[in-house]
Amino acid sequence: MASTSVIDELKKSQILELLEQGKRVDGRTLDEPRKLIIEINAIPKANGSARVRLGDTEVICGVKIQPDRPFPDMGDKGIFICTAELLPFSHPSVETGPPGPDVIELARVVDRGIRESHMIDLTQLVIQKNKSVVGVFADNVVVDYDGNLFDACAYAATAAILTAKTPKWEMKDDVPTLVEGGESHVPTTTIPVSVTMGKIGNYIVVDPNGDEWASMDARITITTDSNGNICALQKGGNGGFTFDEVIKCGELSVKVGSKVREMLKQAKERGQ
Amino acid sequence: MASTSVIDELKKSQILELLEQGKRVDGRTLDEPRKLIIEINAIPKANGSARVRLGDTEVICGVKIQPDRPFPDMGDKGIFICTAELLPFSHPSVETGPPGPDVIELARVVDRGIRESHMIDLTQLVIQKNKSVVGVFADNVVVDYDGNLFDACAYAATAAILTAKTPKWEMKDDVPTLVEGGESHVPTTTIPVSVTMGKIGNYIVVDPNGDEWASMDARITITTDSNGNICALQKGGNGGFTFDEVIKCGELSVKVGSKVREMLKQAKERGQ
Amino acid sequence: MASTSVIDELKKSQILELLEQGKRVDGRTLDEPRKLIIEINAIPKANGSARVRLGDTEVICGVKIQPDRPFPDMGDKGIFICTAELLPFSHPSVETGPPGPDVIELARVVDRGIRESHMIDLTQLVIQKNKSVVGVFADNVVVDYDGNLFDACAYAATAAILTAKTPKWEMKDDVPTLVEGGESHVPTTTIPVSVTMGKIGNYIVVDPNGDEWASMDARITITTDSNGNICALQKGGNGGFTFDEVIKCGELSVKVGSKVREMLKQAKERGQ
Amino acid sequence: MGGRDATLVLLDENGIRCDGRKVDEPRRIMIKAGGLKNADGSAYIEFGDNKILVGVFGPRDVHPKHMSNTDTGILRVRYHMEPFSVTERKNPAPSRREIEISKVIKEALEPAVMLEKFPRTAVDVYIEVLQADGGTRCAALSAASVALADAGIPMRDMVAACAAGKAADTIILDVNNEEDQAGQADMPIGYMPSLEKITLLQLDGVLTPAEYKKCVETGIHGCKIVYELQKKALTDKYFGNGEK
Amino acid sequence: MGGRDATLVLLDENGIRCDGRKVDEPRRIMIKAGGLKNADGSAYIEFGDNKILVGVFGPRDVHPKHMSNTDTGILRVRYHMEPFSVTERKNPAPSRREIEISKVIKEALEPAVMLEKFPRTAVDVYIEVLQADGGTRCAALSAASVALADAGIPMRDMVAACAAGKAADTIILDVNNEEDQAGQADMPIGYMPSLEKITLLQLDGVLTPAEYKKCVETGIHGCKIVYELQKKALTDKYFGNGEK
Amino acid sequence: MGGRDATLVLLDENGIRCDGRKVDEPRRIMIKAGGLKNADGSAYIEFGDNKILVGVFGPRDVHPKHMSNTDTGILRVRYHMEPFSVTERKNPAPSRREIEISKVIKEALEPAVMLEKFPRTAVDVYIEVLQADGGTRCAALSAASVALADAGIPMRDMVAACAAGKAADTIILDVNNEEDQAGQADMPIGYMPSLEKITLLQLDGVLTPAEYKKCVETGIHGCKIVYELQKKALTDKYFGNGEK
Repeated sequence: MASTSVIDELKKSQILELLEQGKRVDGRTLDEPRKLIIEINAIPKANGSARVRLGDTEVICGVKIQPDRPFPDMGDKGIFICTAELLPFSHPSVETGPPGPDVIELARVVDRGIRESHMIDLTQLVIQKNKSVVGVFADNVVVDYDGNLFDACAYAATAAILTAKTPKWEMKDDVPTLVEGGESHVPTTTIPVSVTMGKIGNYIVVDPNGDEWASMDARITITTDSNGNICALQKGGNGGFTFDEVIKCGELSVKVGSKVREMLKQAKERGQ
Repeated sequence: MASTSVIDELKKSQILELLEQGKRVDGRTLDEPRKLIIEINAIPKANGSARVRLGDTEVICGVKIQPDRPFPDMGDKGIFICTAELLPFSHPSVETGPPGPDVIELARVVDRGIRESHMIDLTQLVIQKNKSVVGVFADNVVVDYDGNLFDACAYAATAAILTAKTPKWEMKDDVPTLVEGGESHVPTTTIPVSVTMGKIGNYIVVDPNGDEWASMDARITITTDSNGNICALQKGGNGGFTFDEVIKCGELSVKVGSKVREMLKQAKERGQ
Repeated sequence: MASTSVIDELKKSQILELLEQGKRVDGRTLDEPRKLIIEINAIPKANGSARVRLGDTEVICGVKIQPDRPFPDMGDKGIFICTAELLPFSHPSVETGPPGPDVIELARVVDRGIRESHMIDLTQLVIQKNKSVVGVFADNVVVDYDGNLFDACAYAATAAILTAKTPKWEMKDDVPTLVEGGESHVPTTTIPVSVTMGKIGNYIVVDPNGDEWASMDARITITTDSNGNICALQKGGNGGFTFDEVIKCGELSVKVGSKVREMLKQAKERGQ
Repeated sequence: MGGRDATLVLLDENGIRCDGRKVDEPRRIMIKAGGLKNADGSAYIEFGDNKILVGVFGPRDVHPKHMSNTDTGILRVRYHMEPFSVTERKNPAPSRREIEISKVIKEALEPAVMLEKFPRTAVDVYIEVLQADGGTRCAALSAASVALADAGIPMRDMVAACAAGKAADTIILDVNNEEDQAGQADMPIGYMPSLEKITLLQLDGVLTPAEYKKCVETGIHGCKIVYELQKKALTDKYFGNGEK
Repeated sequence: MGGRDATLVLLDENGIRCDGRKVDEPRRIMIKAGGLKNADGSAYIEFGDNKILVGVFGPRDVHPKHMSNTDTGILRVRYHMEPFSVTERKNPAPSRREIEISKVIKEALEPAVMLEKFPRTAVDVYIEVLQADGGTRCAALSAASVALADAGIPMRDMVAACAAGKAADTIILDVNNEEDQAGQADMPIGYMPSLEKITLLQLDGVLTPAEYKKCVETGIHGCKIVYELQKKALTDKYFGNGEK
Repeated sequence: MGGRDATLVLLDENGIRCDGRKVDEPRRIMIKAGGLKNADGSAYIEFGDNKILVGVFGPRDVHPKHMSNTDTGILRVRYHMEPFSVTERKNPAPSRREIEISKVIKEALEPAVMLEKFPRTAVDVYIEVLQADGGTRCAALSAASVALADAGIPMRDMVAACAAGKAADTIILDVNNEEDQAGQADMPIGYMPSLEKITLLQLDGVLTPAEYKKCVETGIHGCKIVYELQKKALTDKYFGNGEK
């Protein structure tokens, strides 16, 4: 999805021409994300799940919660792992096989956005210190691709975690054992929201769609928390940003993020 | 071994022409398997072993028996694992490297035929419940290829298991420890027999040789147990069977299987 | 680094012509290794390290020492593992990815030279018998290639081990726990020295450089210990040696090895 | 067949199964043609609690070239389970089981697809199991047929699939997860109803020859039920929901 | 950000950090152009206790061919840590972290390298971390720019890199390993000082919008310090040590 | 050399070894040329309790093409142990040990094979160890030579192989598994008896220079014994069993 063709060049000219008039190919303003639909509990057998549509990009996240051994030197904390995979039908160019650098970066950026916000209170996910902790695994699968997987995956994972129920385990004979009726919500402290912006020519656009993604010079993904603070950031693409652009993107991420956060809050309430 | 060439097309016409006269390329009747030779104890250092020739197809199976950890939720049962590998000199087209889908299917079908018959009484292979059990590993290697590896591997594995001796272990200081002089036969309850049939045109032939294998439209492998019941089945190939053909194949598998079972019984007796 | 080109053929003729006059391309005598420079403690954060230049071949070895589980049936011995990797900038022909047979052989020959000399007294590296032992990991990385990696890696690993300090661990609550102030030298008993010789035409040259390596018919690497005994040997290359040549190489390895051993001893003393 | 749960009544005195079904009654089945935006054809199936998405690309070029066939098109099938689709989180790498099922489904579809019309090209069928509940391969095969038709790939017939099996000494249709774990036999069947050909057939578990015959008959009966739902899914998409 | 060590004073009452630096002071930096014998260009950097070697090959042919681009050259970057470079011996196989950093550094260098001058070829940048001490990606990126210049690859500007961050509620320059583990935020920045473009930017940790702005400013300040040392390294190699 | 078993007497007062052999006596050796039906050439060897099958294909086309050499044929050797060939079941994936032995055997055979007669092609030698008992590489190399000859590949000489070693302070011929585990040195030798060239030579364990010389001599003596059996195997196949 990163190769450049003659058609891409034509599209890019057209996109740039419109931007000079303050317009985008799909009629949005520059700081307007696409329509976001969050369906929770799409996979009832998972501990939590969400199906997210961001324009024509679609992602499903399933959360599995199960006992695990803690990481070394982290015996007083639960485990959080977030993955991402492009299903082969999500775009004709997707290949099966081990993930490439693009997908590895995607997964790691989504993971860090959630991790660095301290969204999940991992200190509450200890079954027995140094021996057994609770692992929260948020696996994203991309069903349809139309640009900006970073935000779509982040929203799906966040919604799935916000609505997930964790079973309770206690140690019995050195084995973590399920406690009947001990279900509760995953302990969370904040709602991180990722906002990805593309730079096309000298314009910054929020939530680039597939055509914009193929045309942009650089991108930046900024995650903010419920306090409006910035907690994670990743620049990508083979172009650069000016200082002013980087500051402007920070402001955009707070502004756009607060609107998306409202939708995630509503999803959480539907999951009560 | 699945590619189609002009020569394969010519061979197929010739095979079909003969079948219309009720004959096969190597002179067998349609429901007649090739000559089966079972040599037991071919690898004396293994716990059990057999070298099987089915016509010009040749397979060696070695059984290794050693303590292992039980599968989760299966702490009261021993482990049985059956593998298959085509040695690179078994046919010019064999490639080294990780097994492809053909070989994975072969191993899994042979494994299931033995497993689903409950041939090995896994409940007798427990050293300490939930902690340590006996693992029976039956590894098939194909030495020469001339069609129908399913049956050749199944017979080799079955003969090797029937004649294998298992050491005895007891837990000492939480470690499974060999008990001197505790050797006994692997506990078995039945003798499963796999019978593979190919469909060429509208003819069903038992035990297809290499040329028939390359010409056939579809195949079916049916495993029966000592009671004459059907315990495992796998259809393969890019053609289909009618209902009547499927029933007929079931009957053939019982009939042909009972003859092969006599040969496996004799092999077992030679191993006493 | 093993492919043959027209240029290689020309170089080989030139090298042979010189050898017929008793000379080598870089002016050395036939039994003379290149200038050896051993810098110890190049990686201060490792437990031991050395940077070795053998002519224009350069290798860094870092030794990490950490608790590990013993190998089965070796519960009364520590672990020693030696690896080798060609960094991709060490030569234009090096490819990234899993190691090929050349690099695997390199690592195993260097490992065996040290292991078979019993250089490290592994019996002193036991924390608790059968439970926890000390592992000594000597990882060689080739920084620049100009032939004879065998000796350069062996000298780097030997110097790094000779100057390494091992922490001390004791078992506490079944976990190996660091004992403050318990550092000591890795217990060693001898100084193994590897000497690699190439056969070009009918000439035996010590420490072949890159051009000689590409031209030679066969090679032999012989490791001797501090007593002047031979403790490991590996022939390589697609040519053969006469009996007399093999004996002569043995003698050369003792003679050249004793000089190199003096340099390793000096490196050890610098590390006190 | 796994260990048996002593307390589970697979079939009660009135011939009602543990999930309330009769012996010859399939689980709730919902098939939808289309749905994916980037695939050339697609389908979604809910079969009991199974939830499976299938996307099809093709006919399209084959890379690497040497895998193509100058005489015919090739069919490639990948069956894959999401990490969250099963009780214990699944490792994302393809298991040997998934590789075998991919092959079995491929060989079940090949008799139905007119690959000879597209030499040198490939048709790719990607099956993704979002939620698994026993019988995924039959549900996947049924959805794959619809997705192929949705992609406009010429076909000789649909392949409909359903399992039969044995539990409580009775031949039953459409074995669910509990019946598979605690039952006596499971026989997945793929069937082309118009051409009357069985293109997928497997069996795990012990059957007498008579039960074997009944099991195949029962499975084919189930396939015919699925077949009607496949046709309805395609009709609904291409001719609207008027026809029911 | 990892767990905090209660006894470590990150910033004392005089504004002095745990390693004796002021808040806007980088660690000791030593950059050397050249050094490797087989590479087309190379550089060595010591940045605090980081020790990193970079070698460059190219422009050279691309294998396999289909990875080349007829319109432009391609840049390939591998960031790799030696097994002995970190406290706990590292598995030699590339980790997901190393793959991501390779990509981030590649995209930070691309705006600076005139790849369009070398269609169909590749420039390979190999980064080897001999000893790691926090901030390896910035040190690696700074050294990679020098190695590219040393290889004679035409460039629009150097990319200089340095991290800023937050510890003890204060924005600081060049976060060291202790500050990264116990601190509040780490923001690596790559910057082209002449073109005034930020080409690498990441952030882990929580910052208010005001702190965010100050952090970027602080990081750019650090990049400019590194830039001078990059120029000096190249001058020293090509014009001798006379200029200081 | 592994740990020593205190109770095992490697050499008794009469110079008899633990398996009843004299110091210069090899184990029972049986070599058979041919046997495999699909290979172009093959051989089977029993060497003590070692049981090894070798199959050869070629000269044949090389895939992928870029691995072929326009000036000469190439030899490819795979040494592989069956999972059941050793005491503890072996993982089927090739180990680093197997990769090294494959390379060592390849380089031991290359001086004997007239590869220059078959440019652009490959000769493949596949070695499968069915049962291992110490000294597999020598047994494998000896059988591989016979299999190459059986395939009609032109050769300059046979490569015969046998190990010598040291146990109980004595140089002995053909080290068995117990002697390898408990002994002092093991030196596998591959030798072309007519051309008088050593093409495989390895050593693990400590020898004085004098012992080293004696060890090489002893090994060559063993190779000559093996050489006679190799010739006999080929004669038996091609001229019947009349000659003994």
